Amino acid sequence: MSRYLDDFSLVDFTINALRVVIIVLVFWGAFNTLTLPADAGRITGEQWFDLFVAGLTQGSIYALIALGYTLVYGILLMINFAHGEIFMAGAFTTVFLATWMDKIGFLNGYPFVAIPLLIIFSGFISMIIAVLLERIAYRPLRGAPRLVPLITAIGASFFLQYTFRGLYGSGFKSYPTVDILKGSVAISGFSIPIARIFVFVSALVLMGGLYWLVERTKIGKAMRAVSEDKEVARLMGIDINFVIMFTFALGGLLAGAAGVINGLYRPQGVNFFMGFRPGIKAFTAAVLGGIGSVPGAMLGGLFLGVIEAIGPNLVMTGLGIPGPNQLQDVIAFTMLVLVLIFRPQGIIGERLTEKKA
Amino acid sequence: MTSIAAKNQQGQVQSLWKLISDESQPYHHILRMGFLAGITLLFLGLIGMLEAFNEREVIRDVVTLAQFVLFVPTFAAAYMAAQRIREEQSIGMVLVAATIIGLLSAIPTIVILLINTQVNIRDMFVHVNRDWLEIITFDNRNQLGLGIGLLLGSLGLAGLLGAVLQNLPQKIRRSVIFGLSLMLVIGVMSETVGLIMQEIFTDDFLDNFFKRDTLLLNSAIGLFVFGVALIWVPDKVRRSFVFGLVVAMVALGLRNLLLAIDSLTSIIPTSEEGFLDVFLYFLLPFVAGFAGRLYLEYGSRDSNKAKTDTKATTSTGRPIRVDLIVSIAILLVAPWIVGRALSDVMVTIGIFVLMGIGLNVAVGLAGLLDLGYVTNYAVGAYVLAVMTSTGPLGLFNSQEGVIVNFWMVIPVALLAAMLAGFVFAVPVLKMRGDYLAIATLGFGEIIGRLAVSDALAPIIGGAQGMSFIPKPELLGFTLKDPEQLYYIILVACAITLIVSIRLNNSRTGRQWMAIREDEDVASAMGINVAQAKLLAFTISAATGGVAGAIFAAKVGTVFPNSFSVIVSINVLSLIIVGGMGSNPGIVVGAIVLIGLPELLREFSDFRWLMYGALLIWMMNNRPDGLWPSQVRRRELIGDDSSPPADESPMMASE
Amino acid sequence: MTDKPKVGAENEAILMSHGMTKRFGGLLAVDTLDFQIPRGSISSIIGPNGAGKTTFFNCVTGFYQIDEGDIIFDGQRMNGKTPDQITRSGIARTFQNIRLFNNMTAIENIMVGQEAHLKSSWIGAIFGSPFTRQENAESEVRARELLSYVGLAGKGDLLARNLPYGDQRRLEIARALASKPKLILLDEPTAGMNPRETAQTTEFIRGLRDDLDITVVLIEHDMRVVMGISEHITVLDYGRKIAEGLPQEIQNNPDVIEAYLGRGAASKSKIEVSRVED
Amino acid sequence: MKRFLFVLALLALMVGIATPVLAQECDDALGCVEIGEDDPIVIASMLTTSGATSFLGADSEGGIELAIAGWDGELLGHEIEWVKEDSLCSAEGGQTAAQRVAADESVLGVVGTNCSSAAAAALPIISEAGLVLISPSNTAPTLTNDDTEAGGVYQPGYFRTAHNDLFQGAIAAQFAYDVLGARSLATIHDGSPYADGLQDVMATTFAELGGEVVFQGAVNVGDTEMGAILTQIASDSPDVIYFPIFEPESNFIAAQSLDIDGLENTILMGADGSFVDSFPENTGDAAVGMYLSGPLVAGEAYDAFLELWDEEIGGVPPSGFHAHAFDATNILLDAIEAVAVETDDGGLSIGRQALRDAIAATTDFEGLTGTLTCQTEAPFIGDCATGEALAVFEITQAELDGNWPPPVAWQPGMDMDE
Repeated sequence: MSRYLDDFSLVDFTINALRVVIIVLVFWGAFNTLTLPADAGRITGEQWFDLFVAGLTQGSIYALIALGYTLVYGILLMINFAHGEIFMAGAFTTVFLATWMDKIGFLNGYPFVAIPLLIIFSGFISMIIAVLLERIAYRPLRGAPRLVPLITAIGASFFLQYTFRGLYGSGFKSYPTVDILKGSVAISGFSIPIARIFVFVSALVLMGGLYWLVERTKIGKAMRAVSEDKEVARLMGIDINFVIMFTFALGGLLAGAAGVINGLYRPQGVNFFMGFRPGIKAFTAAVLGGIGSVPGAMLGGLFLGVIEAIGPNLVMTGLGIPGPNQLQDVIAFTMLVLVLIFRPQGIIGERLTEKKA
Repeated sequence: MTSIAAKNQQGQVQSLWKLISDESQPYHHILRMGFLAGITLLFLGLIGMLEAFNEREVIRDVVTLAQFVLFVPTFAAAYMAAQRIREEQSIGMVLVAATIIGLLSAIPTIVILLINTQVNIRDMFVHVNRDWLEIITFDNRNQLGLGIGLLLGSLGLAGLLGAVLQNLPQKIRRSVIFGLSLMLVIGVMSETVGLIMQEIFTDDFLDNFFKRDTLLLNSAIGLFVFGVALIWVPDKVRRSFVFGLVVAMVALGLRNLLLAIDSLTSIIPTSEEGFLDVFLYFLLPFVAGFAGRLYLEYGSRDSNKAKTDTKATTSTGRPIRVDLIVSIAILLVAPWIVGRALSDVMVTIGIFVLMGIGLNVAVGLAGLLDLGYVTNYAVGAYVLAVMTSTGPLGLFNSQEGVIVNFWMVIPVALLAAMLAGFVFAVPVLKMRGDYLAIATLGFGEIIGRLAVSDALAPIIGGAQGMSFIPKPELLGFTLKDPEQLYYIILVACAITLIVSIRLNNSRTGRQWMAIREDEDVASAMGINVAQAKLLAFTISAATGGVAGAIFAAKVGTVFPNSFSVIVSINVLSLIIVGGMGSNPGIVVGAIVLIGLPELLREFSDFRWLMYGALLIWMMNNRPDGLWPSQVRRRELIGDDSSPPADESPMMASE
Repeated sequence: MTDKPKVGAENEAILMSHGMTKRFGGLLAVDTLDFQIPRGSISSIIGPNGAGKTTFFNCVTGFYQIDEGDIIFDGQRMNGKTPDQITRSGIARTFQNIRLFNNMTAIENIMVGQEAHLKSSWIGAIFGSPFTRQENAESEVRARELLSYVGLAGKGDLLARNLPYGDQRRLEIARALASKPKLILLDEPTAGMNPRETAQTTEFIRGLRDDLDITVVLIEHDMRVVMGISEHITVLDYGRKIAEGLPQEIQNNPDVIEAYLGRGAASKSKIEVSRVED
Repeated sequence: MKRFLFVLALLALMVGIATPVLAQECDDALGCVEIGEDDPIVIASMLTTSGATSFLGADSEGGIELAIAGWDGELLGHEIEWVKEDSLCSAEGGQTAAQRVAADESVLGVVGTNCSSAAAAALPIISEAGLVLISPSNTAPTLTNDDTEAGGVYQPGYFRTAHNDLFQGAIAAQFAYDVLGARSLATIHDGSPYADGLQDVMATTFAELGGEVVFQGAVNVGDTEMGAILTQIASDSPDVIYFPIFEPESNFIAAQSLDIDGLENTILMGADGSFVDSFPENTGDAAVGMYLSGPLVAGEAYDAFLELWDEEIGGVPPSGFHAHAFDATNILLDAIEAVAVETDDGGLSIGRQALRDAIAATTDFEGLTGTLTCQTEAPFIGDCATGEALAVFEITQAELDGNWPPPVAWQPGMDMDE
C-alpha cells in the first residue's frame, strides 16, 4: 500500500481525474437534455428562465440564513449548527401572529404595514433565541477546542427543535396568503411572480442593510476588529462580549426575517423541523461563497439556489438518471465538496482560509 | 410638582434596581434564582413535559413523576441559593429567603394561568390544556383561587425544604439525597428493573413490590431507607454488598443460559415453585459473594494493620483481580440476566460502541472530524443485504448451490466499508477542521440520498428497502434472538478494541496523534501525512462496515431511512460524551446516549430534547466526558495551573 | 573562532541553492538566493526581522514550494519534495515558536521524530508481529538515550506541554536529532533564554557538530551566539543575500551595518556590543 | 456481622413472601393471558412519536386515546391500560419496540406501526410472541402477502385497518382513467415506502387500463421548492399528476403547480397521506379541484369524532390515519371482549390464538372508516379495510373555508355515468 501512496501524487491524480469526470458528465448531461426532441419532454427557454428565477428566489432565502453562519464563523470560528433552528423559531412563532392578523383582516387590509411588522416580530423572536443561545450555551465555551462548541451547537439544535415541538405541537401550520403577493408582472416578455420579486427585493434590502452596518458603522468596525484578533480588539477597548452578542443578534434577526419572507413566499410546511434542512443548505451556501465573508454568503446562497433549481433537470435528466429531483441534494453537496477541494476559500472569501482553516 | 414626584419615584426605582442588579447583594441572587426556577417550571409545563410525566407514577397511587418534577427546579434553586448566602446570613434569613424563592418560582406559571382565563392561548401553546391545569392546581381547576394558593404554598414549602436540607449536616444530607435518588431512579426505571427481576422471581412475588411496573408505597419507603442506610454503613460493607449482588446476577445469568439450551436444561435443578431457584441461583451466590468479599476486605486489613499508609494499595490488590473476573463473567452472561428486550437494547448499544471505537480512530486519535460516518454503516448494511438476502433483490438468491452466509459476508462488508472510507477520504485529505466536518457531512447526505433514490432502486431496493436477510447461523444454531446476537457484537467489540489499543500504542498511533497535534510538524518529522490520514479514515471505516452488517442481520430488513445524519451525530456525540479518545468512555457514552433513551419510555417524546440538553450541559461542565481518557485524566490531576477546557487533546492543532 | 571555516569547492557543500525564489502574491520573500552550507560547519543566517530567514528554512524543508531555482542537498535536487521526504533524506529542523506535540509525552515526541527510520506497519501492529514489537522496544530505548543526551533523563513520561520552557527547547532538538539528520536547521534556539542557559545551549550546539558530526545551520538574533559559534554567516535582507563570509568579515561589512542601522537602535546596539566584545 | 445477618434475614423474608403460582387451565394454542381481579387489560401501541414523522404518531395516538375514552377506559370491569412504545419510522425502531412489547406478557394486542418499514421488522417478533398487531397506517402490499417469492412478509397476527396500496392505487387509477378520462399520468413519491408503493400500483394499473405513464419521479422529505420537478413534468404535459405523499410536500407541489406553465389543464390527485383537515387550508387556492383518495369518513360519527378531538386533544388531527387508529383500537377491544373468559377467582382469561381468530373473523364492523371486514386470503391476509370503503374526494371552495371532510366525487361501484 505504502509504495503507491508514497506522496501526494495519487491524491492529486484522483482529484484531477474527478475534475475531468465531473466536467465531462455535466456537459454531456446538459448537451443531452438540451437536444432532447421537443415532444420528449424538452424544457423550453421560458421554463429555464422560470427555474432560474425560482432558484434565485430560493437562493436569497438561503443567503439570508447563510449570513448568520458566516457572521458567527467570522468572529468565533465556530459552526453554529443550531442556526437553522433560529430561523425556525422566528418562522414558527410568527405564524400565529400572521394567522391572527389574517383573521382580523389586517394582513390583507394594510399589507404594507402588516408585512414589515411580521418581519420585525419574527426577527425579534429569532434574535432573542440567538442571544439566549449565545449567552447560555456558547459563551462559557470561548477558547475551548473547536469541537466543543460544535457539539454544543448540535445539542442546541436538538434542544430548540423539540422545545418548539413541545410548545406549538408537531403538526404543520401555514402562513396565510397575502393578496398583493399573488399574480405576476411581465418584465420584457418574461413573467415573474410578484412573490418572487418580493423575496428578492426584501432579501436585497436586508443584505444591503447588513453590508452597510458591517462596513460603515462603528459597531461594524468593532465586529471586524474582533474577527481579526480578539485580544487586540479587547486592548483597544472593545467590549468583546457585547460584539459577539450583537453578532448573534444580527444573525438571528436576519434568520427570523428570512423565516417570514420564506413563509409568505412558500406558506406551507411550518413546523418544528423546518429549520434543519435550510440550515444545512445555508451553511453549504456560506462555505460555497467563502465562509466568514458577507458578500460571499450572499453569492453562495444565490449560487446554491440556482444550482439546485437547474442542476437536476439539466444534468441528470440528460444522463438518463431516473428520479433526478430526488438527487438535488446530491448535486448541492457534491458542489460543496468540489468547491472545498478546488477552491477551499470559496467563491470570493479568502481571508480566513489561509490563516485559520 | 409632578416632575419632582416623578423624579422621586424614579429615584426610588433606581435604588431598588440597584439593590436588585448589584450582584453582590443577596436580593439579586434570590430574585434571580426564583426567576430561573419559575421560568424552568413554566417551560416544563409549556413543552408538555409535566403532562407526559404525569402518566408515570413513581409510587403507585401516591406520586407521579410530574408531581416530583414540579418541585425539582424550586427545590434545587433554593438549595443552591442557601448554599451561597448561608455564610453571610443567619439561618432564619436563609430559610425566609428560600421560602421567597419558592413563592417567586410560582409566579410565571401563575401569570400564564391567569392570562389563559382571559385569552385562549391554547391555539398557540398546545400544552396549556386541562392536564396541565390539573397538575398545576392540584386538581382544583375550577377553583382557581384555591389552586393558585396550593401552588404557591407547596412551592414555598419546597423552597424551604431545599434550604433546610442544605443546612443539615453533610452526612445526613448525603444520605437523604441518595435515598431519594435511589427511590426516584428505581421508580422511574421500574419497568427495566421489573424486566430483570422477572427472570427469577415469580410475578406474584414481584406484585408485592411492583404493581404493573410501578413501585408500591412500602417498597418505595423501603428503598429510601435502604438508600439512607447504604450511606451509613462502612465503605467495605457497601462494596461487599454490591459485589454480592453482582455475583448473584452472574449466577442467575448462568442458570438462564443453561435453561435456554435444550440439551443442558436437565442438568441443573429447578423447581416449579420458584423457591429453590431463588435460593440456589440468587440468595446463595449473593450470600457467598457478600461474605467472601467481606472476608477479603476485612481480612486483608487485619494483616496489614501495621503499615497504615500502604494499606489502601495492598488491600485492594486481590479484590481488583476478583472484580475483573466478575466483570468479565457478567459481560459473558449479561443477556441471560436482563432478558430479551434489554438484550435487544444491549445489541444496539454494542453496534454503536463498535462504531464509536472506529470513529474514535479518526476523531480521537487522528483529529479528523468526520461527520459522515453513517456512510460506512450504510455500506456494510447494504453489502450484507445484497449478498445474503433471499428475497428478489438478493444477489445470490437464485443460484442453486451457492451458499453465501453471514460469516462470509462480514469480511466483504469490512473491505467494502474500507474501500468506501478510502474513496471518500481521498478528496478531503487536504482539508482541515471544520471544512473536513462539513465535507464529510455532505458525503453522509449523499449516501442517504443515493440509498433512497430510484436510480439505485433496481439494486438496493430504493424506498422499499431490502428484506429477507437471514439471521447468522453457527454450528447449526440460528442466532436469531438478541441474546445470541449479543455475542457476535461482543466478540466484534472485543476484537476492535484490541486492534484499537494496539494501533494506539504503535508507531501508526503516534503518527495519528502527531497529525492531530500539529500536521505541519508531523510532516516535518518524516510522516507521510496523506498516507496516515488515509489509513485512519480507512481503518475507522472498517468497523462501521461491520457494525452495519450486524445491524442488517439483526433487523432482518434494511431501509434507507436508517441511514440518516442522526447516526453520524449519535456516534460522534457518544465519543464526546464518553470522553474523547477513551475506550471505556465510548461504552459509557453509548449507554447514556443510546441505551437510556430506550429504557425510559415515558421520555420518548422528550428524548431528543434531553439529548440536546445533555450535550449542552456536558460541553459546558464536563467537556472531557464522563470517563476521560487516561492522558486527559493525568492532566486533570497533575496540572492545576493549566486552565480547564483549554486545548483538550482533540483539536489542539487548530 | 577556533576552526578555520571550510569554505571552498562545491562538492564540499552539503546544502546549496541556485536562484532560489519564493513569492507570496506580489511579495518576494526570497529573491534569487544562491548560497552554500559547507559540510560539517556551523553556519548562521542573520538579518533584520522579515528578512526571509524563516521562509528560507521553510523552503529548504519543503513547507513551502519554491517558485524558481534549485535546492540541492547532499547532491540531490530537493525541489518539489514534500517535508516528510526531505526529512527522510536527512534534514531536521526546530521551530522559532516551539512546536512540540503538546498532548504527547516527551518520549512519544522523540519516537515520532524517529519516523524516518521506522519500518513497522499498521498490519504488524494489529497482529502484534515480533518485528513490530522489537522495533517499538528499540525505538523507545533509543528515545530514552536521546532524552538523557539532551539532559532530560527521567522526564520522559511528562506531557510535552508540562515541561518548562528550556526543557521544551531541548526536547525539540532531541526530536529533531531522532531522525538521525546530516543537517539540522535550528530556528532561534536560544530565544527567551537567560545568559547561563544561552551559554549551555551554545556549547550543546557545538557538541552536535563535534560529537555527532551533524552540520548545523542557525537562525539567531543574539549576536553573541552568532559570532561565538558560527564558522560561516549569511546575511539576508528583503529576501536577498547581502553578505556572506566569516564572522569578522560580516561585522565589518558596510552593507550589513547599514541594513541593521537602517532598522533602528536596538539592532544597532546589538551589533555594536558584539563588535566591542570581539 | 450483625448487619450481615440482618440483611440475610431480610432476604429470607422476601423469599418467604413468594407464593407458588397455580397453573391455570388453558387450551389455547398460543397460551392465555390471565388477568387478575384488580388487574387492568393491557394493550400497547407502537407508533412514531419522535423525530420528523412524529405527527403520524401523534395522529394515531389521538385516535387510540379517543377510542379508549369511548369505552370509558374500561372493558369488562377492568381498567384499560395503554402502553406506549416509540417505534420511530424505521426498521430498527420497530424491532426494538416489538421486543419490549413482547417482553410484557400482559399485553394482549398492539396498535401500530405507522411505517411499513417498522412493521416489517417488528412482525416476526410480534407474531412469535403470540400477539396481534393492527396497523392504522401501513399500506405496503407485502405486509399482507405470505408469498415470499413476491416479496411478501406476512406473519400470523398481523391486521390492518389502513388501505392496502393494491386497493387504493387501483381505485385511483380507475378513477383517473375511467372517470376523469385521463390518458397520460405522472407520479411523484417522496422516498417513503408508502408513497413509492402507492404510486407504483397506480402507475401499473393505469398502464394496464391503457393509459400512458409519462413520468415517475420523486422529491425528498423536506423539499420546499418543487419548481424543478413540476417543470420537468409540465414538459410531458400529463393529464393527471398523482402524488400520494404527506404534508407539507404535498402542499408545496399543489400550491406551486399554479406557477408552472403547461400544467393549467392538469388534474392533481393525492391519497390518504394528505387526507387531512388542514390540507386545503395549508395548500390554498390550488387545492380547489384537486382529488384525494381516502377512507370514506363522512357523516355525523366523524364530525362528532373531530369535535371530541378538539375537546380532548386540541386542534385538528395532524394527519390522515387517526380514524384508522380509532377503528383499529375498537376492533382490538371488541375482540378482547368477545374472547375473554371469566375465571373462578373473578379475573379474566384470554386465549391469544382465540383473540387472533376473533379479529380475523371481524365482519361488517361499522367504523369511522367505513364497514370493515377482515380478509384471510393472500394477498390480503389481515386486510380489514376492503377497499370498498375507499372513496375519491374532491376538494372544493367549501373545504378551503373550513368544511371537512370534502364531498365524495366517486366511489368504487358507483355508476360511471353519474
